[in-house]
Amino acid sequence: MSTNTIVSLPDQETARIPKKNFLTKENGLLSWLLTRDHKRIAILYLITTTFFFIIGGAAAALIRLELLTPTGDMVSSDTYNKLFSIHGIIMVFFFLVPIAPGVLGNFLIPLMIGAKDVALPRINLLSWYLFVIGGCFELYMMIFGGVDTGWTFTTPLSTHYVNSHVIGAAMGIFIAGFSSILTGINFIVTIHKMRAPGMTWFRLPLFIWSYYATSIIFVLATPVIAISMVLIMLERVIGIGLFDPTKGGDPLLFQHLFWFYSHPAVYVMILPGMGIISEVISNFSRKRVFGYTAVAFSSVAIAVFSFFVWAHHMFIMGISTYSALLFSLFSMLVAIPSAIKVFNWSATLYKGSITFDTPMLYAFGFIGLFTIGGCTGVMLATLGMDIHVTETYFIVAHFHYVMVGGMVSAFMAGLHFWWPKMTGRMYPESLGRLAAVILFIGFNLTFFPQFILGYLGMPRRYHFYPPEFQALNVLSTSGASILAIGYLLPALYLIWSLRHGAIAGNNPWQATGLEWQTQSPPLTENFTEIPIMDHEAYDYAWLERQSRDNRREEAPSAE
Amino acid sequence: MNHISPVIWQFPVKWMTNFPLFPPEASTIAPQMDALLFFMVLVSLIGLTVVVLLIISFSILYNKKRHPVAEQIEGSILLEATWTIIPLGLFLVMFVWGAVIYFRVFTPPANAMNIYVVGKQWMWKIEHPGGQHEINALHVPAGRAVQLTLISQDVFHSFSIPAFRVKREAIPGRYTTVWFEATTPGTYHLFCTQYCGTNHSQMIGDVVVQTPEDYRKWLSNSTSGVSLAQDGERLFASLSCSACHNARPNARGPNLANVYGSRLTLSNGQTITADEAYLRQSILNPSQHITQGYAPIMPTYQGQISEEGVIALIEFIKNLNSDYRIQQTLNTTDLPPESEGKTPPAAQAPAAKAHATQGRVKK
Amino acid sequence: MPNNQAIVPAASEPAGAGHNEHPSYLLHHFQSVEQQADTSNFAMWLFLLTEMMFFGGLFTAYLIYRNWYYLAFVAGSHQLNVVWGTLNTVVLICSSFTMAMGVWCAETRRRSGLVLCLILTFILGLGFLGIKTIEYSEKIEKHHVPGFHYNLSSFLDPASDPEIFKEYHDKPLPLDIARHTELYFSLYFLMTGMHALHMIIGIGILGFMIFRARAGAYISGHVTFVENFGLYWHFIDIVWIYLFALLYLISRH
Amino acid sequence: MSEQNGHAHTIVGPGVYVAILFALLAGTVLTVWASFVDLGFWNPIIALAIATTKATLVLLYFMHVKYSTKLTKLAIAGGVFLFLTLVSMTLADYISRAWGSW
Ligand code: HEA
Ligand code: HEA
Ligand code: HEC
Ligand code: CUA
Ligand SMILES: [Cu+2]
Repeated sequence: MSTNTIVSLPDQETARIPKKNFLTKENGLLSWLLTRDHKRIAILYLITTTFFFIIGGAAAALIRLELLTPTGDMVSSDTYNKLFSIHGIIMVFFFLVPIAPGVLGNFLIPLMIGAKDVALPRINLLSWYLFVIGGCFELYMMIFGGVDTGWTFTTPLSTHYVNSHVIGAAMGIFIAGFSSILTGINFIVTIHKMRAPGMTWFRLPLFIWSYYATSIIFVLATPVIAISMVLIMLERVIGIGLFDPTKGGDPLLFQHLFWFYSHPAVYVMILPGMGIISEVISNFSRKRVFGYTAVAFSSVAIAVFSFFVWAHHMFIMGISTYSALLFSLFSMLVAIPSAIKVFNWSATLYKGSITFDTPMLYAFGFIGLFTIGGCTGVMLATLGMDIHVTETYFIVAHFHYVMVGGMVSAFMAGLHFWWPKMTGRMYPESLGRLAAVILFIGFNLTFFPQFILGYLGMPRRYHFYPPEFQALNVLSTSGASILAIGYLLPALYLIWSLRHGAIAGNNPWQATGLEWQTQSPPLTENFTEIPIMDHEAYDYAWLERQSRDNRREEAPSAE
Repeated sequence: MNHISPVIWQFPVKWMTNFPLFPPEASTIAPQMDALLFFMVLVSLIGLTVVVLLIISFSILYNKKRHPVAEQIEGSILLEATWTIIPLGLFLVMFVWGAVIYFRVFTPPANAMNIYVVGKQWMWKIEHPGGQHEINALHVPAGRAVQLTLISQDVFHSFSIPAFRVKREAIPGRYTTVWFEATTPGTYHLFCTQYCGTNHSQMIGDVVVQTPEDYRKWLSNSTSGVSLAQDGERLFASLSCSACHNARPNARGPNLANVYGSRLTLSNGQTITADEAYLRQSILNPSQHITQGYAPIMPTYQGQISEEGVIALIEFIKNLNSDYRIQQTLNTTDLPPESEGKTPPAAQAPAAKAHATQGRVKK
Repeated sequence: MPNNQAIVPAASEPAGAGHNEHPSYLLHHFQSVEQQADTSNFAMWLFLLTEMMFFGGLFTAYLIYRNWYYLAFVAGSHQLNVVWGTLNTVVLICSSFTMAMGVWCAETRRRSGLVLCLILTFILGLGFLGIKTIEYSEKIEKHHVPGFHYNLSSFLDPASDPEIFKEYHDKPLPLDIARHTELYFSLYFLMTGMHALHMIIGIGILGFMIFRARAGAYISGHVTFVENFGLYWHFIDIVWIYLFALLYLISRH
Repeated sequence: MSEQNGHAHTIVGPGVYVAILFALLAGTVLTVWASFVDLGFWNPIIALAIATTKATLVLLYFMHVKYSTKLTKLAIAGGVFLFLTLVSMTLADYISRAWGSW
């Protein structure tokens, strides 16, 4: 291997994927559907969330195609509205929220803390089923006509004025919410109670810290959206009046409840990414993360502060100016821990020994895009500015920068990073790098013009738009097609690599986490014996010592 | 370049010649908003540049080829404190600056002229005090503060004029206000920015800013002949409001002359300013706030008056600045026979005054 | 969080004593019984926190609307029967007590005591629901169910409702205020309904537990399931304590 | 394996439960009685104070929080805090809406 990578693969001639591993343990569909193995559940999540991503992505593709021309000549307004509603609902509740905890969290948390499984394996399977049932409601809703409320379900529009399948959509979200709750409970309990001997809190990988923070949000915020979805359904079915201005209800109350969940939920969508990035940056610069404690605590700080800022989505919606002030101030504060993280990651590179493997490229992409998205988030949190840009494409650009540029990039980084662990095989490195670059370019081309559009005043959720905005929209659409290639490429080569990838060995990245100390793919019970953690996280010196020991052990037997 | 298909060629030409990157600044608040934007973009760019520069330079300096062995560094409290405190300071500056602008946009000056806006799926209905009605268009004079009082008849809408950098939600069941002072005559976009159902994207219109002379001309050409207040007066009579609010000593309801803008004492001892929102509440939910000295006998008119009707009534009440006006109203309306002309209006004036001041202190 | 227990009664050793002998209820991925018990206990607590936030949304709505429509909420609250409410509170507190005793019996390995306590809890729970049904049917008769031909006459003309008038001598409410009583009843039904739903689920699980306990489960030293169910049951009790105060009591004047 | 569960599982006896039962019943009687007395402003406060006391008793003894680990206590405190945040920050908006003309 050239010097610009740290991959160290076993000798491909002799290497074999271990016969006994969690994938080969049992066979047959049923063994998957009834599994309690966290790793298999992770794979189940990977398949289902990818499925939903394709649906959401297809909706996005249609949205972008439609916006090529200002006159809305491809689909009707109703269809357009259904497209972006479905896009938002699927992407948020059925793709981005479950993906990181469901796939990487499930797979890695027990491995990283040296446990045999998550604390409540049955509950874990149950949460996957709840997720699937919720997803079925959404599919049902889409097949029988869709929903056109936007993902925010603004009352009284969603309760009294539209006549699409709001109840089906709300029911799906309600059920999927319980899936999130159970996953959150599971992770918190696992992290508290299942750590291997010697694995103290400050020896945990930062990945674990950020998933812990995510789980706090899951547990405490999700029930509030559950109740607000119940209220929406009841309001539609029997007209309880809580959100109905003609009965004296306040439609804004719904938004309070909705955003009490949905703001923290946006951090559910970024915190896991931050955890992944910490791992990746550390590994590919061969350095302990700069300021471990600060990064660890900033995850928790983000989770805690995220609960105090929800009304920044309602600045001009009729909340009192005084509370707008309060919420704006808190939004400024919640941005600080993110800033700390970004700077600490950058500082981690200092005096490192950096290589640019695919995960690292994604990680760099993440930092840049997340910083842009985050800084525009701060602009939105600034009261005066929000008046002008709220409900415009500026918002759309902001959140795609953090969600797609941020979290999806981070997920791709994670997926590539742990792919050898999950499957035992490497993906093709050069294609990987290519895809990362395509994704970065396509992404910026898609969403940067939207900032300009937004400041020009183009409202979001617009099917028709004034012709002078067309040029920028065409740019954006062309970017989206590049973006689509950027997603299709990894999908293809990752599937290819399942068969033909190079055999990875236990620790192709020479990473320090416990998950790399076991075989790839791991055994069903993860470790042959429960490991003992006797060093700090990211202790590359320990790793070197260990591999030297290993080599010495091997050497005599070879002679 | 004509060897490229002219059909395709026309698109880039069209786009390049009509390719705005920055919205026009057509109100007094716009430059202030843009200044804030530039400040924030600058700060963000500096932040971004620092981060990107760090990453790039470290990537070059410490890539594996050049720097094969990493040096472990724990962290540095001093550095970390720096990059906590500096952004915090910058963010706080943004917060204060933004808050100042927010208050400016939502606090109309006292002399602003008021225009009512009613949003409904999917159109904007605009009511000028002079009785000019517009749909999906708004004419305003340049150089004059204009206050919009918005309400929605059904769902949330949002009244957005990007060129003015102002935007305000029209909420069902509640008035909201926003104001602006247009500076440059011209025609600007008006959007509904809050998603409101199927034809949300067609709930658009034009804001026409005119020079004061043109505006005056427009006003006189498009008046329907009946001002909003006169409309209200008619309603006031036909809904028999005047049965109770008639400025007589035996009137069952308080005198409404000069009530707008005054401070009222309620029966529970609270005081409240009679603004548009209060007047609206008094008509639709009269029992919510009972004026001191009166019985809660006023019936609710919820469901009986349209939002435009309420606006007309409010405009009428706002313009009631003397008992004389009320009595004028009385003369033009058919009162129930038993109260008709029992007491000559003139004789009642002092008593009515006393009555009227009950529970009311002029601000 | 049901970690299914061993059906085999009373294994040989107290929990965690044997070094190599793993009690059959110890799931494979735990190191010790204690770890397992701790884990499910903590998980149960987290679940209760989510339940609390779930009710939190309703409490928020209640407080906001009570603040806005005070008079309507007072009038609405007068429609509730404090006697039934108090009785129900007592019933629920007693059931909480029997449940706590049940846990104690399980911990001290008293099989018949456990079965008795569970049955008592079961009966008291049913009693609570029975009383709730009586209350609900009163509301249904008076057309006080929001959305279903909601009827305002008890508020516009309190004298038409002699029983309640006797007690409170309410003045007639003006129409616009009276209309807001519908919000009160919405919240009343939502909050008590959600609470009742939790009771029903609880009673279902209780039935299952009685069945198992008679067969000798839960007294082998591994009482997690009973304990966790106890937590759930007490939590429902706490919710009711607040509902009782908010819906029945604080608006009596 | 992390938190040291050194102390054994405390078993709370029937004596305590009976005492708590009576305290709760007494609280119920008290709060119903208090609601019949017109204390004006104080009525809701007293009712909620009694309810909170009762809830605390249930939490501490029936639900064994008194004998639980710090972790459990912390989790409960966090949950209650967040519950109060939800209620109070939402209510803050509604109350302050009446302050100004916005
Ligand atoms: C992953 C998801 C995610 C994340 C992480 C964020 C992060 C942030 N968001 Fe975003 N947001 C969304 C998803 C997300 N958001 C979505 C989906 C919506 C729209 C919902 C809808 O209406 O449909 C939205 C909308 C939204 C609004 C409402 C706009 C409106 O509707 O009017 C606001 C307003 O305050 C906001 C603010 C913020 C802030 C302050 C952050 C902060 O957390 C960002 C913090 C990060 C940084 C600040 C970057 C790193 C910092 C540095 C590198 C320091 C250097 C910089 C300087 C010194 C300036 N967001
Ligand atoms: C995780 C969240 C997530 C993700 C990943 C995305 C991904 C994308 N989004 Fe989306 N978006 C949201 C969350 C997300 N979005 C939300 C919450 C809203 C608000 C909804 C609302 O207003 O209610 C929104 C709204 C939104 C809008 C605004 C609509 C409007 O307001 O009118 C637009 C417009 O450009 C857009 C575009 C895109 C694009 C081009 C992508 C691209 O990144 C997607 C690229 C991926 C693919 C293209 C799929 C890959 C290709 C295939 C799988 C092949 C199959 C495809 C075909 C057969 C065509 N999104
Ligand atoms: C049955 C008699 C009656 C009728 C009819 C009536 N009102 Fe009133 N109105 C009252 C009384 C009594 C009050 C004072 C008590 C209160 O605030 O409710 C009042 C208060 C008001 C107020 C608040 C002014 C203040 O000083 O508090 C306004 C505004 C008002 N009425 C407008 C109207 C309008 C407009 C109509 C017709 C559409 C109308 N009223 C019809 C009896 C009446
Ligand atoms: Cu009205 Cu959008
Ligand atoms: Cu937010």
